[in-house]
Amino acid sequence: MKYITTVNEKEYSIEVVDDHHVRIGDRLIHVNFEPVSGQPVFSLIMDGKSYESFVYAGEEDWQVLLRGRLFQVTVEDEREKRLRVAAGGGASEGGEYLMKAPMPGLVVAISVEEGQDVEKGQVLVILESMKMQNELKAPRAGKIGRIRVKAGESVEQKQTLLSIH
Amino acid sequence: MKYITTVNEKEYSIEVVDDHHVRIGDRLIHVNFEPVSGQPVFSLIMDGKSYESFVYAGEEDWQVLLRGRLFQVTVEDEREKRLRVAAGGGASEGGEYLMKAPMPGLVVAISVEEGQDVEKGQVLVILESMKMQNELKAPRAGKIGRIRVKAGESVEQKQTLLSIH
Amino acid sequence: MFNKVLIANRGEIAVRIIRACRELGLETVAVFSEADRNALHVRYADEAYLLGPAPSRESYLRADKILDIARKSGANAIHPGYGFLAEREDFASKCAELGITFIGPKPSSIAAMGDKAEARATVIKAGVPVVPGTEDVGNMTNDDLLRIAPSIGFPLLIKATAGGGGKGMREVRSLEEMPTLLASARREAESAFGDGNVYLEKLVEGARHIEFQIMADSFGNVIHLGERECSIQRRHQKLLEEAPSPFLDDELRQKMGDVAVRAAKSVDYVNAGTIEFLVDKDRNFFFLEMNTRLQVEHPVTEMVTGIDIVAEQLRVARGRQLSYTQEQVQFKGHAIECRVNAEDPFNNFVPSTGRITHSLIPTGPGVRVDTGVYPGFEITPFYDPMIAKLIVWGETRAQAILRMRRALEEYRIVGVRTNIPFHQTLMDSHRFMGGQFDTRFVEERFSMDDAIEPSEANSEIAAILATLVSHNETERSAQKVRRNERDASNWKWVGRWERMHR
Amino acid sequence: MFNKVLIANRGEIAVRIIRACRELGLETVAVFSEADRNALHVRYADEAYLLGPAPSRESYLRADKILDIARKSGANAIHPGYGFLAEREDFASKCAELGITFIGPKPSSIAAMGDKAEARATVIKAGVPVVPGTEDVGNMTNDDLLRIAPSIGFPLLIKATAGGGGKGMREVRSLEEMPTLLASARREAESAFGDGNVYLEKLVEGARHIEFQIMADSFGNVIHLGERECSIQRRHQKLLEEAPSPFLDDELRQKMGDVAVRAAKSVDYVNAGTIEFLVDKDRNFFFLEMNTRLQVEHPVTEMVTGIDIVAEQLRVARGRQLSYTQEQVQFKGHAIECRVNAEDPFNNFVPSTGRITHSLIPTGPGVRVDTGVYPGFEITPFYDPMIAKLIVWGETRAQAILRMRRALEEYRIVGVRTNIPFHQTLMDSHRFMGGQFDTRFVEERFSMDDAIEPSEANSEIAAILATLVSHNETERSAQKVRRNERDASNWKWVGRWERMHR
Repeated sequence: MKYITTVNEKEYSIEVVDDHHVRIGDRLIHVNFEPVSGQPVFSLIMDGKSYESFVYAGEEDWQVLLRGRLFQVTVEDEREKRLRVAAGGGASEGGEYLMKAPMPGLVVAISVEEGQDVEKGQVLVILESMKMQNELKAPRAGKIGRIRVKAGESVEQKQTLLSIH
Repeated sequence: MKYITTVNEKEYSIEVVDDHHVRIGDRLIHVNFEPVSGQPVFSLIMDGKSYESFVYAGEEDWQVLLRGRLFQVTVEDEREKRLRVAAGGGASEGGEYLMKAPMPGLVVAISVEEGQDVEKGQVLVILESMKMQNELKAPRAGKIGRIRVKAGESVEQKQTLLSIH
Repeated sequence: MFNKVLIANRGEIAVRIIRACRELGLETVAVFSEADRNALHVRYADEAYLLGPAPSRESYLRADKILDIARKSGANAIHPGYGFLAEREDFASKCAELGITFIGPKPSSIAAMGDKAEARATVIKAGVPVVPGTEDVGNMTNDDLLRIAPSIGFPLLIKATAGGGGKGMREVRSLEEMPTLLASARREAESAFGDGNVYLEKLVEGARHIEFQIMADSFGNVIHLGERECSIQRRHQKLLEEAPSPFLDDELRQKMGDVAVRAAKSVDYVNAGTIEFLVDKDRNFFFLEMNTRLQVEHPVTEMVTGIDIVAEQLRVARGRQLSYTQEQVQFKGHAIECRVNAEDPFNNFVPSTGRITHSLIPTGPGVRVDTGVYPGFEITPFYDPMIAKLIVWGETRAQAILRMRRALEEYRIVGVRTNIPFHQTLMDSHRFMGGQFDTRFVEERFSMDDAIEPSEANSEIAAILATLVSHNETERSAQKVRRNERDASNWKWVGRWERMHR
Repeated sequence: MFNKVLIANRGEIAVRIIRACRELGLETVAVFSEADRNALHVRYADEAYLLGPAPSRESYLRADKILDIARKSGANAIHPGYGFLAEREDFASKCAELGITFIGPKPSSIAAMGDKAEARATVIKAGVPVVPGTEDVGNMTNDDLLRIAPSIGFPLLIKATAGGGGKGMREVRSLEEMPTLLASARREAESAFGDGNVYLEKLVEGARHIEFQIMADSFGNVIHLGERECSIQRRHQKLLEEAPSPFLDDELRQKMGDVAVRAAKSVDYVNAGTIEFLVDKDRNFFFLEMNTRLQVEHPVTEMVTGIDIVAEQLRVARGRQLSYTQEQVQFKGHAIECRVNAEDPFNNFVPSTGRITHSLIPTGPGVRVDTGVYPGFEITPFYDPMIAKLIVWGETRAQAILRMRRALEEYRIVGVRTNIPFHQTLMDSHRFMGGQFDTRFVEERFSMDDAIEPSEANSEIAAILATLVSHNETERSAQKVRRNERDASNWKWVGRWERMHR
């Protein structure tokens, strides 16, 4: 199977040849790849070098934590890549943005009202978690849509708090 | 549910009243009992005292490892107890004894032959495991039945090595 | 003399105290919230009692329930750890009334030092230099504070009177932004300490945070165990501490140590405490506050002195003399502590919660880990995000950094994100290696991206790793589909059966 | 000067050496058998190469393959750890031929000390007292040995010439039983070392096993780092070591230390080594053998001296002088090491294999764990059963024992049985606490049953625990049956369908 893998805008053409070989560009490399203890931790021995890494599935990409550095990696097979290029490649920038709670916690305050115009970086919600107050800021300018939580309410991780149009 | 539980020939009458109470003899005790991390390790808070213990299922009993001491415990409900008492209680002493490998390893030597009379404590098999040679001895006197392995052979844990009649 | 100690705390510090008690043959009583039934401190203690629901205010801050449990269990001493009730004069007094030994200073010392404004006044009298700021005792209104602020000068700090750990602290650059910041500081202080009072202090720029560990017994002996360098902070939260400070020489150490001892004596201090100083670029030092309790970062002092501070706390609380004179305190080598927090350093340090599914703790020579978590334990949003302290010792600072590097690389915690990569990046930073940093370093002159440019080779390896994981995942789900097809055969069979019988 | 080290070993010692290399900035190359693909030393090293199938003879004993890998990877030094190739003169010579630094003594020293009979002859010349025994060099036939035995006198010991760790050792009480024991000793020695040669030694009764750690550089400097007490043994396998020995006073320590240095000098020793002595009740001491390598129990010496022995090995091998003179070696406090073996102390110490499903490592002040295993790792029957070393330090022996007790109680390893309960029982034994033991203590005067009688209360708790587990198990399987009933509903539905269409 052939993949186009992208790290920091650099593309790698990687073919998984069999269980113990990958071809990257035109180099054929011996790999010995094992998950550790059934966790999202992987041990890779490649041409004798030993690496260990966390590999997490993100929503659209993979997060690879290697030697203290985080790499955002997208992996597409050739068909996926063609489809995306044909579609024009643009992720929708304009539509509605749903602000979700990044962690479970207690809504301490909501600093905006429905219909209010906000600027990028403006504080919208204060969420208390682990005894720290966290300011959730607008990722872009827009108008506040529906606010779905009240101050004093407990929220779960990923629960939608409000929307920005 | 009521149980007769035996430790070192001492019998305890224990009733599991509900999730948080047991009655032992005529004392009603508050218990808070939790497995730890899905392992055969259990945390018990009983009348405020905190205990932690390994509890392993043996073939006929439970092995409880508590503060460095091992307790062999049998637990029977009242029906089981009546049945066992009715049956005369005697575990078969006379029949065939199957010597099984206590661990995986390599059979280094078999010191007896089929049909040979052996005494209790006589070395029957030498099994090498973890670079140690382990002598497996006759648990009682008898005559060697079939020998099912050969020197030089690798065996799995609990694999039958030979029988004594 | 007490023989059973109730530990009014949770997490790593509760475990730390239980260990010290056990090593001295003292019985231990744990208390726990509903979220902590399976916490390590509950598992390790001789006794354990439920306090109440998860929120601290309904559990670990419930002094009444804790004192009830002490009475019920026969605990005749209470160790408060840090945070929660550790610096509450009323709690220490209540213990005294009930004949329970509070393992810490006298209530009067807590009161004197706990109110930061009063503390300043007290040590000034003892000739200890302080940072300029509000000299008045607590309860100042916003109007008072806004009026006084210009005379102190900007930038300044709003600090919680009952505070500690950066909670309820705000930096103010101008009078205009002050009202909003006052409100949020009071709100945070109220939530963290149940006390919304604040005061003002001049912000010493380019300063280092250096603190001295104090030990005192009830015979009037007061010694210090040297300093800790705590300038590596983010949002006024310490992230890394080391001993000794790379900034002090023996002369300044002795001078500051003497002042620290004097400050402690000014409030008749007993037991362990910490005098925090700010030290400016020109080596002027100012008293900041005294923490009248065991400090999170006490292990770095233990590593360089060989003194078990918690054991010494227990001995002193039992009425013994200090085991050491000032001359007997010897320093050897260098120690560093990294606070491992459940927070994502690649996503603005947002707290991370969840169940720990796996962990691998670095071990070996010169490495110590103090933690209260283990695989299977759930990190909840109710408490502090610090889940472990990784402490190393080396013969020199350079060796300690190298050892910390290898220990951080070995450490695996799976299930929550941690700030371990932050510490790894810090260890690679030339300014940190050179000891050139102040309390603003992390926020202003450090970034997760800038330490060492990710090499081309590493990014290729990341690409290969992600590709292999993605490939295996696709293969596995393909197999699942095939298995489901087989599972669906019952229904196919039903279909066939139907046709057969039609 | 080398910069890349191949570690020709596995398990905790390979991990220990990798750590030391990393802390000195040296690159590391691991080798592994098919059973060890996921072992910690493979995960922690910079590079890793497969040696072959699981049995040692096809992997870790394959000197040829290891040297190939050194060449291929560019490793210009090899650390052999202990066991496997550590005391093979031919391997050390081969390294020298290939220009690879062997991190250990010269081949000639290994040869002189490795052949136990030659070693005796050598040290006798240097005026070192030895245990009476066969003076002749190896290759003695059974007939020779049977002839000589009576002149040494019974009881005596058969020992493997290439030996170590009690393998190939047998105790002989009479001439009659000697032929059988000779055969089994030779068989075990052949299997463990590839060399079936044995020799005889008088059995010193009531003796203690006390050894001295030696460090020597290539400039002729030889020092000792004090002694280790290793009398707690079972079947000639050490189970627990401590430093210092409760049996020595300063005078005897200095005398034995001097003799140990002299013994090392007699073979021009370089790098780390250990001189083992037997000490009888009257404090006479006899040279037993020299281990020309890093010792399993080196951490107790590290804990009391603060010296990192493996780092010092690496420095000396890089041609540096020793970092310490004899006068600079200072001893502080007391350290104890318990070897944690995968074996069942309640079932005649039979080895236990299986996958480790969970572990909780004791941590905190003064505790160190050296291990190569982790949850998810499989303990196979191919290698030594030692899976971890638990080491503690205390200011006094009593404090170290108390600390060891709490650490043992905290330690959880699930998936294999371990001898932790043995160590717990030992820590409770009055003879151990009193320091009153010799090498026969564990086998002859200690039992898992006799330390402290299990209290009535504990046996009631065990009864309740077993009852609750059994009850919950029964409940759960009842629920499973009910769930299966629901799962069967598809088939009920098929039946209904059939009836409907009939």
